[in-house]
Formats: sequence, structure tokens, C-alpha cells
Amino acid sequence: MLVMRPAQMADLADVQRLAAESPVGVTSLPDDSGRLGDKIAASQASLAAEVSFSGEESYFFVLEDRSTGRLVGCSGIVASAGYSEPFYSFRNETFVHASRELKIHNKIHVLSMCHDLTGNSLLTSFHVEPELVGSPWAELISRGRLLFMASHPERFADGVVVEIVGLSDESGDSPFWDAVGHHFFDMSYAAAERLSSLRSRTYLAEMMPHYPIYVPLLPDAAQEAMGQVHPRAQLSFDIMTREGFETEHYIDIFDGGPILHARTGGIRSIAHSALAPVEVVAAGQGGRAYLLSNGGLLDFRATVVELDWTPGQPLLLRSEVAEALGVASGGSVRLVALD
Amino acid sequence: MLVMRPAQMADLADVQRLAAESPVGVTSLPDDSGRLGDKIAASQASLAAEVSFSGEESYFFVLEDRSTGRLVGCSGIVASAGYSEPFYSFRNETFVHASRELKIHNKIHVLSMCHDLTGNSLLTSFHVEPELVGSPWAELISRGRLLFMASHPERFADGVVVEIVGLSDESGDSPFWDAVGHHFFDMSYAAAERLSSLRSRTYLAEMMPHYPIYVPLLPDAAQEAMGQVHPRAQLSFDIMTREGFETEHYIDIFDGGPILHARTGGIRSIAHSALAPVEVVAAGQGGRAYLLSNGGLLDFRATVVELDWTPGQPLLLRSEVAEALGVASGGSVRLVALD
Amino acid sequence: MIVRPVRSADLPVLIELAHSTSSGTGLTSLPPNEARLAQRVAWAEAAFRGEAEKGDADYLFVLEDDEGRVVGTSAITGAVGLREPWYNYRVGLTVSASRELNLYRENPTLFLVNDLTGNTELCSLFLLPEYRSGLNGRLLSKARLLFIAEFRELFAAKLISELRGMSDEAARSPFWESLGRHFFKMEFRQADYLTGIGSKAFIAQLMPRFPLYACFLSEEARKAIGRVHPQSEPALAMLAAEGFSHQGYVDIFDAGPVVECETAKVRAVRESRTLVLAVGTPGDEAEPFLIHNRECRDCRIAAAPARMAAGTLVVDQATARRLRLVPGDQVRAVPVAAESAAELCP
Amino acid sequence: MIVRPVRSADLPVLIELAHSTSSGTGLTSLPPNEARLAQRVAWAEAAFRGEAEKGDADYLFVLEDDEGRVVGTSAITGAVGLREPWYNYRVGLTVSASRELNLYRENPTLFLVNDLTGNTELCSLFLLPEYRSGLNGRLLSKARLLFIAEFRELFAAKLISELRGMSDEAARSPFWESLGRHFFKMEFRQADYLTGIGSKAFIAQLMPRFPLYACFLSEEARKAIGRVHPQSEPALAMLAAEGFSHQGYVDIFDAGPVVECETAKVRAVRESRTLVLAVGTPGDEAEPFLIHNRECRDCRIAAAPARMAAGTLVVDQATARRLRLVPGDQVRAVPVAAESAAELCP
Repeated sequence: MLVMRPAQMADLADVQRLAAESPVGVTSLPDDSGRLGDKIAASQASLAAEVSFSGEESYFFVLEDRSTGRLVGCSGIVASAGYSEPFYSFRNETFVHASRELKIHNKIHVLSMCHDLTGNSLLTSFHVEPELVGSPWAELISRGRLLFMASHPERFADGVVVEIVGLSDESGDSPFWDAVGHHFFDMSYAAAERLSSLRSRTYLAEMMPHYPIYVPLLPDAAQEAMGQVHPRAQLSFDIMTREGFETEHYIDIFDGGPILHARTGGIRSIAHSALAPVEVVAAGQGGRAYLLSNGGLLDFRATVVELDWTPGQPLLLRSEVAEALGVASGGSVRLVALD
Repeated sequence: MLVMRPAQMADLADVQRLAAESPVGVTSLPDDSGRLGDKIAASQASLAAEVSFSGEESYFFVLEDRSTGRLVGCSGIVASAGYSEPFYSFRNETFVHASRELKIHNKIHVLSMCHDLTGNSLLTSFHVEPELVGSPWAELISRGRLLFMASHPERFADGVVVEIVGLSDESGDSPFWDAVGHHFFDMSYAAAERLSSLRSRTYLAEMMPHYPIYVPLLPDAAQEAMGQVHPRAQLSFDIMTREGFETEHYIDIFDGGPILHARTGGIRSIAHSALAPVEVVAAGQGGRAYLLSNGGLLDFRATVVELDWTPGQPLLLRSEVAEALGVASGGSVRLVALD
Repeated sequence: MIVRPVRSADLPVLIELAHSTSSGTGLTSLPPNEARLAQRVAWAEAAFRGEAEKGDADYLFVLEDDEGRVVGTSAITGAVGLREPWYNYRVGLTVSASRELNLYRENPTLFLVNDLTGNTELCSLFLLPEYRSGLNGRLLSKARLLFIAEFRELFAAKLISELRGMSDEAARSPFWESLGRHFFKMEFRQADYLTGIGSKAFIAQLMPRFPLYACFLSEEARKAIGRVHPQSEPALAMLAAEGFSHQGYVDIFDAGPVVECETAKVRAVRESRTLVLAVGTPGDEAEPFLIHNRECRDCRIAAAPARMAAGTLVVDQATARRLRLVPGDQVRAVPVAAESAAELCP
Repeated sequence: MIVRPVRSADLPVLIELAHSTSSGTGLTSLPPNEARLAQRVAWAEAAFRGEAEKGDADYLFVLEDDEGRVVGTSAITGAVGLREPWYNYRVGLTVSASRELNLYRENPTLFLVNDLTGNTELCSLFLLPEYRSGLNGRLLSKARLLFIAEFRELFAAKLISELRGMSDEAARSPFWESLGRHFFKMEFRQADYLTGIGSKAFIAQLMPRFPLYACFLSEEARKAIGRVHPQSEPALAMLAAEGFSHQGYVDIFDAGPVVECETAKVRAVRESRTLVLAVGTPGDEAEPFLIHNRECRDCRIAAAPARMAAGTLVVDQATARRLRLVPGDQVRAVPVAAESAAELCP
């Protein structure tokens, strides 16, 4: 059984292995033990803190194989994007250029640098080992964050965003970067991503164009890359679109990948999740697959189990699962159907 | 009993009287018989046309006192704002100006000229005689449009906007205009509104500033006027906010009045309206006040009646009301509770 | 050869001239459109009569040979942009630099501005190819400067001239292809024609309004910014010698350079003198002069060898006849050539 | 009096000078910050040794009296904006006009640009009040031009100088009050100080990035755009006489004018000559010259009456001693005063 739980400092080496595997563009997973250590420490501190509204907290989770102790995935949440530094994105916008005299009425697609998404909660650092793609465990480490948010709404904003890595080729070149960012700093996409993951993304964003970019002037390859998803990020994208995230309005200023956005309360796994009292039983009955979490903080646990449950009724939980989640009879779990 | 119905050419003189009474800023009600005549003709043509999606149509309704034949209010709908010319508004936007080195993180309020609302359906030309303010009849001529839209969704867009007249004083001066538009053309607010109601609003909008306006640079009076409602437009504003319109995002480029916006399907009178089969009875029973419409086009009628109705049951309609609406037993009406 | 104001009787030949220019593009201000030309002639007549405000004044001259044939045109617009906005791009610079990251990148940036509003424009220069020899070109172009020197109060403190930008044999402008074409679904020739008939402000409404980073244009387009068409290099050289220079403004369609000079610093303005006409033998050492009869409505300007002597200008009999002057009449004159060849500022 | 490069031994007196300037605001480039001054002196020493790239070169000079007392400073920055962006507003124009509606409105518009990147800047001019007489001010300021004339390859093709803008007795800048203050919650003095210690690019990040219509500023602020502080009018006049003019760029904080001139067209550059020094009696008709010993690291520049004669420059013994030269040595020299007073272009 795989279990999602907060990362601890002891996980650092394993986490760094995951970070090294993650594709270029997931700047929130730098292959740098110092930065990863900071990430884990910040998460532990955030979980331990009394929080009444979203601020500088961040949370970082790992997916552990309980039989081997090996970590096979990770994911994170930033409580408030742009809390200490502005959160930049390109907004897809339409300008109308019209002349009554010439009877012309053109709609021009432009990208406007904006900070619209500042203050939203941000889902970050998602990565699972390749063999888990398509399995319920990938859903767990991604959507488990949503169950965590559902249990601790005071810690998060009214909106949630996810940055999806955009297109780049095997040699690490991004057509969108080459047509846009590259003109403003003289380094490859891969180098820029590396730099911004080691320092801050804002650092480079400040050097990006501040005037709107007229999309028709961009090369075809860059126009086509806008809003496109990197094959290795397709999983994350698919999970989030099924959760009801909107994909059309914002793109990443570096690689043009889509930035997804949803009202927190409207996210499927949050809106449809329910609390159920637990009854621990010796052997449970299979049925439908559910994501389950214990609703904890430092002791947060989530997993996927097949259950036969009727809403409004107690949840019959095998002792093995109850133990993995750290719940006992009389306690409760938050759950949502996997599919 | 007062009845809402499409305006006809015979109404022109009465309509012009209403237009002359309407406050400066309701540019969609010019005190000009030629333009008003065009409005009525366009409405009649739109109602007569086969329409499968929102386009250049516009609809114009009047509120008639059936006992006297006198017109006491009017209202209109433009199927698609900016269909022939761009629809301009100022978007309230926040720029973040930040310096890591100086540890400063400022949020700056700016107004960006945009065309975001182009293509939405637009509620316009609302006016009732002062003595009707606060009465159900004001609700009728305003919200009757929503019932019309509910009956003919293919004729309207997915979103609806309403421009609310902003602040101006008795002498016709607008603090927002004086601080913004006035710098770009040398005429008073009243003169500009007159000009833009006689010609097109776009005509003047094209001369307005195209770069974002930094709100902190505006005089206090102009900043305070942003999003404020003219006392004579408060009625319309109140009705629409009760309908669920959002008020925060856009303001008018001339007077800074709020521009309200809602998803069509989420508007209360549309979402909560229901169709009910009609049974004509000699004498109905009072109960709750409802807005009723016959769902027609050229023969569209709407009124307000107190009814005792249970959803799912036929509607018992007094013959007088049935006659006013032009419905008979076996027909149906669309209705929504007044409050 | 004489330069004189256009008259309505010239209209048929003007239309012919305009058609003959339309084989190449770029002479925006003389499009082969009869209604527009008739209107220009009417405006010009009003201007020379002194009945036009500066913002409407359009002084259209023709070059007439001694047989009375009209072979070229040139014009002065009293002040641009007072009726409809006058747009240019100004080429500025955006730098992305970080000492800490050791990064530095320059991006030329085009700002849409109306900065040149109110200046006097030299335009509509056209000379039939078979007359492009001797002093004809310089007479036709520089006659305007002498006219301005005489009637300073009719003109602005700065003179500008928009020079034709780069385009290939097929009149394809690389700047237009890279920018304008995305905003208008029309060929450069057509936009150029619309400009000529007075619709430039309308077209400008369709252009991008926010500053444009040149890096988003094609390399060919970037190279065309501020570059003059090879065929207009002589015109540029002539203006440069008079003191005009390029200060970063370019045309919004083809990015051709706008050159400018303070009126008071234009050589022909600064150095022209009022003299008394004498008829005689200018002599072997005579240098060519531009000579103006100091009239407005009946303006006549010639180029001829002449000699200055004690406040007089000695010309031959034929020149006096062309100017319709007799000895003792006043003229304004300046040597045709600049004394030292000035360079165009980069 | 002699102008020479700063040395680390000058640091204590420099700090004193900087404190004495801080009573008024506006001398941005000499803030009373010890660490910053020590760094500047170190940079200057590297620059004079020829060990700095153009973008880092900061030639800081001092004016020393015959007793060895340092009484003033001036400096040249090799090239601005190559390490961190160099911002100015450029004053452009937006016109709203409609022939049909008979409407016309001009709105000056401020464009945030880096156009002046890479140019050489004259800065840090300060002279103790009790020494503001005779040739001292002109020597201190113009010595830089002579130095540039000698070492052209170290400098850019254009020279610029930012002049102090309008402010009142309390160092309140109307432009800052109307614009900057809304974007920084600090006083102009403080912003000015931060600029002086090298944080101008950081502050610029906080300024509005989109073009600004001047109509949204106070009337006082609009009037201050491009206007020089009364106390800096002499500095402006001196630069204007050398050929500098204001071409529309202003400081982003106080809107003081930036004046500029092509290096090759600066009078002191154009007219300076290399001559052989002779010691003698310059004579009654001698006019004051700026004289440079043609050294970089050991640069010494004096102002003294002198006479040119057959490729030599005749000066008195004291001047030669100040320059540490003997007859037969080479000098570069130019008359202190411009031959004709040039006007500042509007």
C-alpha cells in the first residue's frame, strides 16, 4: 500500500532523487539539496503553525511505499502564490482594433503580463515515478492535496492555480521561450529554468517584456506552443482538468504552458468530498475505489482503497488501512470517489 | 394593470417623452425621434427575424398602463454588445511593483481600457416614471427582459452586462469625466454624453487613453466616483445586484459608473424561472407576487400578478390577466417570484 | 524651368503625372485619385491665396518647362496632425540587465507617438524621369525651402520630411510584411494608397497601440527600420546637405526615416538673401542660384547661374524673363549647393 | 588650482565634501555614504589605471588648490546602463483629434525608456561655495571635456548630463510629489540618496512602466518637466555653450532635463589642439585656456591665461609647475570660453 504524508527531513535524499528525475520546467522541484531541505523545513513549520488565513505557508508531501519505505512521488501546495514576490503570468487577451471609416474590425490576440493570480493557492512540485502514471497512486499524490485543502480551508485561498509545464524538445529547447523570453535574456530555456529554480522565478520575470505581446507577430511554432502541455506533464493536466480547472485564460511567461485556475469551492474533489465516521473491521469488502485522508496536519495521511460505502453510513475500514491512516473506530476520515 | 410589451412605431411620441425624462448618461435613450424610431424599427425587425445565435439584434420594450394606454417605462436588450463596433470598458486591475532589493511590494490600482465584455448581451435603455420607483412595475420592466431571455436563449449570449450611470452633479459635471475623459476631448461630460448618444459611443471611446491609467494619480473626487452609482440609477443597480450580477470588475470609461456582469444561466430570474401550464379561471386567488410572461416574440407580454401557485401544478390565471398576456387555457407562461 | 503654385488648369496633367508615379509605390502623397487631386489643387489655391489655416494649408508646386509643360511636383504642408492625429514610431530602447546575473540585452522598441504634430512637412516630390538631370531635381525640392525662408510666419519652427522606406521590386515592404500585414489584411500598396487619399489616421487606428519590441519583427523588417529606399537616397542626401537629420522617427508603415531640421537652421533659410535683381552677364565664375520673386500667390522660383555683387544678383535675360521680373525688382536667392556637404546624423 | 584624479588618500576630505553638499538635495552622485564613496574612489583608481571596462569606468576628479586642499569634484561615467538599466522618461506627445468632430487635444506623454544606455555621463559636479569664483567652476566642469578629447576611445559617441530638476527650499520636488510619491512611500531626498548609492535601477522597478499621460500629474509637476533647478542654471548654460541641448529626456524622479551632445561636436573636443608647451609671458591679450598634460593616470588639468603661437602654447612658470611640465612637453588645450554663446535648443 502507498501512503501520502508530509515530507520529513529524513526524506531529503529520496526527495532529491525524485527531483533529479522530474522534467525541466518543474522549477518548484530543484535538484538542489539545500533548496529541497528548505522546502521540507518550511512545510514542517507550516504544518506546526496555527494558521487562520493563507499566508507564507507551504506544504510538501511524499508518496511512500509502506512495504519498502521507498518514496515514489511528491507534491506540494503554496498557500498564497506571490505572497513574498509577485506571481507573474501572461493573460490571454483580445484587443479589438476597429475603424468605422474603413469598415474593419479586427480581433488581435495579445499576451499581457499580469499579476491576476497573485494570492491564489498554488499546487506545485508534482512528480511520480513513471511506472505509476495512470495508476490510482498518481491520483493520490496529486488529489490528496485537495483533500488536505478540504480539511483545512482556513489555510488556503478562495482560488487555486496549477502551472503546467509547457512544450520543450529533447534538447531542452522551448519554442515559446525562444520566441519570447530569449530576446530579453541571453540564455537557453533550460538554463533559465535552472536559474529560476535555484534563485527565484520573479528574478527573471522582472526582466521580461512589460508591454503586451502581439501574438500574430510570434513565429508559428511559438503560437502553437501557447497553452500546450509537455508530454510528461499531461498526467497532471488531465487530473486537474477532470477536477474542473479552467485552462484557457493564463499561460506561463517562460514556456507558454497553461496555468490552470479554479474556485477552491468548485474543485470536484473538494466539493464532492465527505466526512465519514470510521469503524475498524478485520476484513473489509471491496467495491468502489476512494481517496481517503485522515484530515490531519503534521500527521496527515492519505491513501486509496476500494470500499463498499453508502453516504451517511459509517465507513468500514480494514485495520491495515486504519493503521496506515492513523485512525481508529470513532474517528473520521474525509473521502471522495477515485473516479 | 401594467403590461410590458415590445415597442411599436406608434409609441414613438410617448417614448420620446420618457427619453427626455431619463438622466444624462443613459446614452441608449437619446432624446431624438430619429434615433428612437430606428430603435423601435430595429426591435420589430429583430423580433420578426429567425435568429439562431446572438448577433446584431436589439429589443426594445415599453411598459403600458392598460387602463389609460399611457407608457410609463421602457427597457431594451442588445443581443451582442460590440457586434458592429468594439465595446469599451475600463477593467479594474492590480499591478504589483516590487523590488526584492528594497523589500518593497506595492499593489497599484490601474484602469485598463479593454474589450473584455464585447459579445455579451447588454441590458439598456431602462427608465420608469419616478412614481413607479420601488413598485413591482419597475421590477417588471427591468426583469421582464430576463424572462424574455429565458424564453429565447438562442437569441442571447452566455453573459449579460449592464452599464449603470455613474456620478454626476446637478449641473451635469462628472468628477470621473473631469479627471479622465476631459483631458482627451475638450467638452463637458454632458456634451460628451449628448454627442455619444447622437452618434456612437465608440466614436469618442477611440479618442480615450489607450495606456493604463494609474488610479493613485487621479484626484480624490475621481477615485471616489469610480464604481459609484448615480442616485437615479440606484434602482436599476439594486435590481441587478439582487439578480446576482457582479459589480467589481469593470467601470464605464466616461463616468466611472459600474458595469455589471453575470453569466446568463446564473441570473436569478433566469435560473429560477419556470414554465407552467395555464388554466384560465374567473377569479384567481392572491398569494405571492410573480413576474409572468407569455414567452412570445412580437406578441411578447409580461406583467406582475399575485398568485397562489405550487410548482409542478397548473397556474390558475384570472381571465383579465390571461387576456393581458394573450394566453389561454392549455397554453403556458414563464414565471418567477417577484421577491 | 520654373517652380510655381499649382492651378486648377493643371489638374489633367497632374492626374497623368500621378498615374506615371504609380508604377512604383512610395509617393504616398500623390495617388492617382482624381477626386483627391482635385481637392488638393483647390486646397493649394486657397493656401497660396492666404485663406487656409496652417493645419489645412497644402502648398502644392509644379515644375514647368519653358514650353509650359508641367513635369514635376513638390509640396509643403503647413502643419501636420492638427486635423487628424499624425503618427510615427519613435525608435527607443529597452534594456534588460542585471549586474548580479551578469545579463545584458538591448531591445529596440517602437513607440507609437504623435510627437511631430504641428511641424511643417515637405512632401509630394515627383519629377518625370526624363527630366531628372541638371538642376531640375534640386530646383523642385529646394524651391520649397526658399519659399519657406520668404514666408516664415506661414510655417512651423521645424521642418520634417518622410522618406520612402525599404521595399523590393514588387513594392513589398519587409516592415509592412512583418508588422502591418498582421493588422490589415491588405497589401502595402493599398495601405499606401489609402494614406495618400487621406485615410492614414484611420489606418493608424488599426495598428498596435502599445510599444512594440522590435525583436518580434523579422530580421529583414528590423533592418528596414530607419532605412531609406535606394531610389530616395538622393533626396535624403539633398536634405542632409541642407541640415536635416534623422532623430529616431520612422513611418508606421514602411519604417522609412523621417528627417527633420529646425527651420531657422536649414541652410537655404539661413543663407538666403534678399537682393536686387540685375540683368547682365553672370560670367564664367557664376554659380547656380535658386531665385525667388518673393511672391506668394504668384510665386516663381528658378535656378540659374548668377553672381552677387554689391547687394545685387546678376542673372541673364532669360532667367529674369522666367521670373517675370525686371532689373531693380527684389529677389530672394541662395546658392543651389550647400557650401559644405553635411552628413546625416545617425 | 588643478584638476586631477581622485586618490584613496582623498577619501576623508571627500566625505566632508559630501556632507557639505547634503544640505541641499540634488547632487545625487555624491551622497554622504562612506562605503559608497570608498567604493567609488577604488573604482576611479581602477578606471584611471585603465583597468575598468567602459560600463564600470568612473573617472572621479578633484579640484585641488595650490595648498593641496581638495575643494571640489567632478566625474565622468564611461558608459551608463550597461550593468543595470538606465532609465529616463522621454517626453512625447499624444494627440486626440477628429476632423469630423472638430476636436483637438494634445497630451504630453512620458515614455519610460533606456534610450540613453551606453552614453558617457558627466556627473558629480560639486564646488565648495567659497571657491565659486573666477575660472574654478569652468575648470572643474570643462576639464572633463578636455580629458574626453584626449582619450576619445575610452568614451562613447555621445555625452549626456542629468541636471537637477525643480524643487523648493525644503527639497520638495513637485514632480516627485505628483508621481514618485504614489509609488514609493518615501521622501524625494531619500529616493535621491538611494539613487546616489547605486539603487536607482531598483527604484525604477517600482515606477509605472506604461506610458504616462502628463495630464494626470499636478500642474506644478507638469511645469517642472524638463526644467532645471535655478541653482543649476549656470551648469546648464556652460554645457549649452559647449553644444549640449535638451532632446526630450528627463530624470524619472524630478523630471530635470538631460542634456546631450555628440562627443565629436562638443566645442572643447572639436576645438582643442595638441601643442608644445612654452614658458614665457602670455601677455596682456592672453585669453584663459584649459590645459591638459595629456596623461591619464597622472592627469593634471589647469586653467590659465595662455597664448598660442606657431604650434606652441605660452604659459607662465606657475602654470607649468602646476601641470608638472617643462617647456617642450606636449599639452592639449582649448580656450575656456566658447567663441560664440550657443543657445540651448528647446
